[in-house]
Amino acid sequence: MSDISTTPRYVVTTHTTASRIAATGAVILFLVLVMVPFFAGRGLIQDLFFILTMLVLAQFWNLLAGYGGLVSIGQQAFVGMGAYAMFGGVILAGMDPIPAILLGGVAAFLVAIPTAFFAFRLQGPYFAIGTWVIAEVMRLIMAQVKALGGGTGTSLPRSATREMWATEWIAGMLDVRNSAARDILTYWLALLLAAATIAGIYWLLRSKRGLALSAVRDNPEAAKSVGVDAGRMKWLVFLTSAFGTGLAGALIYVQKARISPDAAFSVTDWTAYVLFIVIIGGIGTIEGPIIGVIIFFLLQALLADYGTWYLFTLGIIGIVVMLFAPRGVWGLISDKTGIQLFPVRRRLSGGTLGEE
Amino acid sequence: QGAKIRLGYVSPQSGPLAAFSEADQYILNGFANSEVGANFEVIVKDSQSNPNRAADVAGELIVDDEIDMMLVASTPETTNPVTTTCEAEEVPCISTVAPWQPWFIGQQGNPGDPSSWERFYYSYHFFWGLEDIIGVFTAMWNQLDTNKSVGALYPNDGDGNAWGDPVVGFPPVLADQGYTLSDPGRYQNLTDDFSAQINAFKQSNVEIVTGVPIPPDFTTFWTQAKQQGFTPKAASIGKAILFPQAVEALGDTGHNLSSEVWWSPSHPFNSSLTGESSADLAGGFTAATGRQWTQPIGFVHALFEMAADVMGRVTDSGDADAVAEAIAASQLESIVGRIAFDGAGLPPFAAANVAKTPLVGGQWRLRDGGGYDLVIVDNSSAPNIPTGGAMEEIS
Amino acid sequence: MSILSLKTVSKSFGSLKVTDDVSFEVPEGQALGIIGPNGAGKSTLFNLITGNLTADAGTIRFQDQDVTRVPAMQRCFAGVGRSFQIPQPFDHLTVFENLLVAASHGRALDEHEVEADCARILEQTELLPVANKPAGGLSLLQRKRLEMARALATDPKLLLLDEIAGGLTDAECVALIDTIRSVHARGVTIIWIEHVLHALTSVVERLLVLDFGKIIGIGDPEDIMSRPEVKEIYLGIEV
Amino acid sequence: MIWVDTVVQGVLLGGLYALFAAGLSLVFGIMRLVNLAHGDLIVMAAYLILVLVTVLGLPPFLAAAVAAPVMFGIGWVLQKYLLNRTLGSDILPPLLVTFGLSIALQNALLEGFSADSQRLPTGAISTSSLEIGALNIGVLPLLTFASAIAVIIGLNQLFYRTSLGRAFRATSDDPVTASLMGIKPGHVFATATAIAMLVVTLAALYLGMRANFDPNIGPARLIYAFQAVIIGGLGSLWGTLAGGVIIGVSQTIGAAINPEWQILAGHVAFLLVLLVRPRGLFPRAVD
Amino acid sequence: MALLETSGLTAHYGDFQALFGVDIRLEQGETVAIIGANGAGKTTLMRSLSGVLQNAPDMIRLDGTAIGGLSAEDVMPLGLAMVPEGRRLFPSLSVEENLLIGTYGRKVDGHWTLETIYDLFPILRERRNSPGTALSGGQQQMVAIGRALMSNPKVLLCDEISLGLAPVVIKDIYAAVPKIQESGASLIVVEQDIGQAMKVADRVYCMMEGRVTLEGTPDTLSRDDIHNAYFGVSA
Ligand SMILES: Nc1ncnc2c1ncn2[C@@H]1O[C@H](COP(=O)(O)OP(=O)(O)OP(=O)(O)O)[C@@H](O)[C@H]1O
Ligand SMILES: Nc1ncnc2c1ncn2[C@@H]1O[C@H](COP(=O)(O)OP(=O)(O)OP(=O)(O)O)[C@@H](O)[C@H]1O
Ligand SMILES: [Mg+2]
Ligand SMILES: [Mg+2]
Repeated sequence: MSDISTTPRYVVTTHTTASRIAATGAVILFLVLVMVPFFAGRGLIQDLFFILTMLVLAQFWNLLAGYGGLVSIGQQAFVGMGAYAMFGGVILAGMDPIPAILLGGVAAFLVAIPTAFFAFRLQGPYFAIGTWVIAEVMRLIMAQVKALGGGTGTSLPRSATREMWATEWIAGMLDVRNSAARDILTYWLALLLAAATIAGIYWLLRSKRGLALSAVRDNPEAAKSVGVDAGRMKWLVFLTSAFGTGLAGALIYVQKARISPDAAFSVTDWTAYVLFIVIIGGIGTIEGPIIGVIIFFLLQALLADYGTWYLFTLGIIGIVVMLFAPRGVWGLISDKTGIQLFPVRRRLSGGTLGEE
Repeated sequence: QGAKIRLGYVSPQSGPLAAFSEADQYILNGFANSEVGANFEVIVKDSQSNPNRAADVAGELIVDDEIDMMLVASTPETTNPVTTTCEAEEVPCISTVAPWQPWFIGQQGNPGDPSSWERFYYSYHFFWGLEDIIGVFTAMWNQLDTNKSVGALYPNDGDGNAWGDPVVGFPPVLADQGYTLSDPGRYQNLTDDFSAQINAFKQSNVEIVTGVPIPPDFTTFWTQAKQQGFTPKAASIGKAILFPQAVEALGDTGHNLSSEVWWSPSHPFNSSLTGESSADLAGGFTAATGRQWTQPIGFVHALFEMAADVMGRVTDSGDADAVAEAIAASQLESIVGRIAFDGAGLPPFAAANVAKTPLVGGQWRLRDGGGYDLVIVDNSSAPNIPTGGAMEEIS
Repeated sequence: MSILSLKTVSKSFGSLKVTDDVSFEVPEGQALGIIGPNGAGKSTLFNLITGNLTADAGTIRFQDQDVTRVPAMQRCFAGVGRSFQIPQPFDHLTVFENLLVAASHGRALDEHEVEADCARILEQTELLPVANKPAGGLSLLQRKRLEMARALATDPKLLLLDEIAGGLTDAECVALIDTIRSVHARGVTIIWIEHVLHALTSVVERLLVLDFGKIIGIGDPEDIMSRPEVKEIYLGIEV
Repeated sequence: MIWVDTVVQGVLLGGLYALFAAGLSLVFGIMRLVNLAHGDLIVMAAYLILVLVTVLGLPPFLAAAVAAPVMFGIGWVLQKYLLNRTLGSDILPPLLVTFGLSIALQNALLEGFSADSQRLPTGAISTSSLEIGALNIGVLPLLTFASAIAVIIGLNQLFYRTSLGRAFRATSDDPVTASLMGIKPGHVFATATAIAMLVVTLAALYLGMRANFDPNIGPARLIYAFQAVIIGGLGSLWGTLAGGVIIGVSQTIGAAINPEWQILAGHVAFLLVLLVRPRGLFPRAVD
Repeated sequence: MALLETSGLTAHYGDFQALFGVDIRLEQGETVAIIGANGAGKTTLMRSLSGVLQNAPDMIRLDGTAIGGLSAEDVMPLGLAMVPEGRRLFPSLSVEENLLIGTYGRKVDGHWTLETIYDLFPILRERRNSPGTALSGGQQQMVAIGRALMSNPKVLLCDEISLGLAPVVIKDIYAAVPKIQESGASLIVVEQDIGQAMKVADRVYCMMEGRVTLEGTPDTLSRDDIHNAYFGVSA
């Protein structure tokens, strides 16, 4: 082993040409997105905020269901807890909303521990329903917290939103109104969160834990026999996605500035739509949720004014995609072209294998 | 002039609250065809009865459509997220069809701490408040001979919490007037069993029931109460029996249920926009749609009256501060009565942002040949609105 | 010192007792063969040793630790590696990645520390040409090799091989025997279930015969094979 | 006495939940199909009954009898041509397809019937009650409970006494081997869903007579139905009844303590049962 | 024309090919044994014949009809029943129900009825009301055979009916084979117990790695031939 590592005959690569181009593209895209507030109007910024935050939720649900095999329909629990913790921090502890977002992530993480302890006792459909019920329980409990508005809900105090960290600086720098500065700030945070989420998940998948996730998905029995700690992988995935979902929830509600239990724990907004995004885009890939969220956004932009018909169409599209393209739009694309923008495959070359 | 004034309008056109918006199209058409309507472009958005969605569309209207003023109607679930957004965006906003307490207090950071409450600078609201409904309900009850024992059905939502609030809600006023209140606690909406409440009411010998449940819950409660042999002399219910369809759902047992009446065809007011009387407006709606009139019609109409009036008094409709000032200075005789933000009948904290409209009490009476009519039975706080009869006990 | 010892281990599936009061020990460094007719409970015995199944009764000790109720994954860390009779590859991973998982998790090392070793094992098991192919598409023979390779990748102290030679040609079998011998020569203890007797006997030092979940003989291969009851039970064809 | 009343009301409420759940239990038990559109199908059936009542002037019970075969057909087609394609070891396809169905159904109903809440005309039956000692037991809740028991007895008879029931159980155990017996799993599943739709029709009848319904109330009831099924244990119909009763009684007891805890108490009871028995109270021996 | 015949039969599990052009044939009244090591593809062959795995229509012919493309529930009524590997009784059904399910939705005339099957395996009559899975392995195997016979098939496929059974039980089970043959059914038995296979079969196919490597009658095949074909190595 040691003599081989001193004279490396074999090379392991994970990159492909497509991924190198994609990586460069991603960096450029990120920089462009950072610059958007300098030239674009608030409409675009708000749309991008929506896309980015939904993308974060979708990536974490995908991590959970697509990679971890944990099909939860209770992600709204973490959105809601994250958002409520942020409100609690601001209203009850007088924190600034921006650091309170972190509090949101931490709170979601903390409630995820007992949730996981319970939910991991359940399998398959029981797990799905169990997580849903737990989210309902959290909604009902938060509806009893009178200090945060109970069932009525509450808004962020005007003073807190006006004097939020860095808004004044942004307002000065970009010469915009306070409300626009707040949009820009939350947008930048969403961008940061989305970039960190994708990078983090990509990193995870390229680490040995990513391999373990695939192994457990393919064959749990064999995975155990080669030393993969399937239980720990489940915890890792569940807690990570709870934390990230909580952060996203808190951020979304900093921007909305108003919360109520029904809104913050909405199964439709925070789980059903996210599910559609992931499935339409392609589950079990990083690219899928990205494509899915764009499709979802376009559908919404085109059809949302048609009210019931919009939702009706969304339901039908979900069914059709699941039946005819279960691997989603990205699945179709990558099947046709073989392109992977976020490759995780380790390719062995060199030695007697030839070819780089 | 040239460019039209841009109004944003958000209401729940689909979803569980859609009944509030059933007259929207009719009102909008009327506005568009009116003389001043030609100066306006109204961009309508559907909240889908979803507070998240309401905030989103408000944002779109402000940012993408660059509206000059926001109009929003129907329930705190719609008005509050929209108003919060407008206030943050510094866009003038007029809202209605939500009692002012859940609207005002519901948007405060800590609703439990009045010292922390702040006024709004761009958001204005016209409707009545809990003190009015309390006045109307007690006046109706006082017409009957009862033991003054009241049972409360307050859900844990914006309305229920406001009604049951120990400071601004029913409890202190009822206590003052010598009523005893049996309030078992805030239940969740869509509860399937009310035996706990019924038992509590029976134990306290309740003869009057009040509350603000959603329609399915009231039906469940009322049916179960009948089954359990609990028949109060009066049941004055907000929200649940607002619409005739909801009362019809009770079969024959809806007879003599009482409710607040904010607007009816017999309200002696005329539109400042078209000159129509209340009866004309309601009749027009029925003629156009074949449906029975409902209370939100007048208020949605008044919302557009307000818009026309306010914008008629500013020179630059794009100047948000000027528009807000003009709203604050309103003195409009509208189809729902006088709208002025003069603080009349309001505590100091809400004086700047809220204008109150008159409120009376009515009872649903079974019509020969099916259906119900809403008959005004109490006008003690607004004597100019004629009554159609006196309060009757539920048999 | 014995690396593995089983004491009165039993396991039933419903009414069927598949492992019936089994006790034996394997000294460190030994190669033990297990034979017995189909359904005798050989694979079940492996599953009990690796922790894929939990014994109903009895104790299993590995390196002087009681592992009877220890999960499979921890037994792997402790040094138990196995192949499955019905190959269980991670279908969506490549052959190389199959080994990487096993090596990095089974030994709790970073991936880059084991890459070279995995490549070496691929060479050794002649899987190098298919290293970058998804394991789901391999032929039966390649799957069997992968089973072996993956078990080796965990760097086991005790290697359990379940019918690894079935269906191999002469030449392939010789290559396999070479591989197993070289593993054995490194001091790895081996337990090998096999129907291909000549392959088995060319490696193992001791032979265990299982029938209906019971041990009916254990000892020197020559000696065991010459017993009439073994001949009858195992080579049914001679009856 | 109040406590007795509380429990009695809870048991009767449990009957309603069991009725909501029985069809779900059948489908879940036989196919492991998590049908998130079950609540919306009940609502759809309620509208169907309503249409028959208003257009043909039928009394609700008769209207339900007319609606039942229609729902049976809808169930058969739905399962055969849509849901069968989602079955498998992966729970996502059925979850997503029925989620989509639920949303589509809700909005189609909204489009067709508006958001107004509706109720089936019931006449005197809805408010009449039997007086037993100090207890008042509503006739309609009693009828609901009795129907739940009748449905469960009926389904059990079907399950354990008929050749169709044998086919249900066999296909549920092992569809591949069942097909070796000449059983068409696709047909068997379609028949099961069709039968579940008969129960759905009955549930819709009581839902519509008991209180208002509108296109959006399906999901709120669905969660109780699922809880009843899961508490009872996969495939146990009596377990489903027990599950419904547990939820119902927990709710009324929770409410008697404080109405704030009413719905929460039902959920907590569910979580507690699962904490102690992750596979429900009466799980199938083999699974 | 053979009763049952395959030509160039292939089978796949996902990317993995399990059968490579298998040609076998079964004549009316004949009993054919298929032997081979673990994983040789015997069960896959049975699954293809019975319609659990689908193939090109022409690859399998029953009485001249192309059935390769039919699914199991359509193949079975044509007169082909299978005793699957591992018995696979329905745990939710009693013994009698397990037998009855063999004729689901069809009336079949022929020798085999509930009574004749109870006569064949009298122990089942006693245990008729127990859950199928509460029986011993041998009794379960009897139920599995009985269940397949209930449809009075022309061809009966038996996959490893002696697997995991005690010798005396195996004897009982194999004692039933001649009676089944007498009833007019033709049989394909998959067997790893080569001795047993040789005893009942008119002809033997040996498979290795998805291919038929040897064919012959029991008396013409030498032990070495079999060993070679079986393991791919000379003894
Ligand atoms: N998970 C299980 N559930 C029920 N029965 C099982 C299970 N696993 C194995 N069996 C049964 O246990 C018996 C022994 O099986 P095992 O796989 O251990 O045999 P084996 O000796 O490895 O046979 P082979 O040589 O065919 O591999 C068989 O009858 C088998 O059917
Ligand atoms: N469902 C499946 N998915 C993937 N591969 C399979 C599947 N079933 C069988 N195989 C593979 O197909 C090959 C042939 O298997 P098959 O079960 O037909 O063999 P067999 O001869 O019946 O073996 P045994 O004697 O163990 O019953 C084996 O390599 C097996 O691993
Ligand atoms: Mg084995
Ligand atoms: Mg086989």
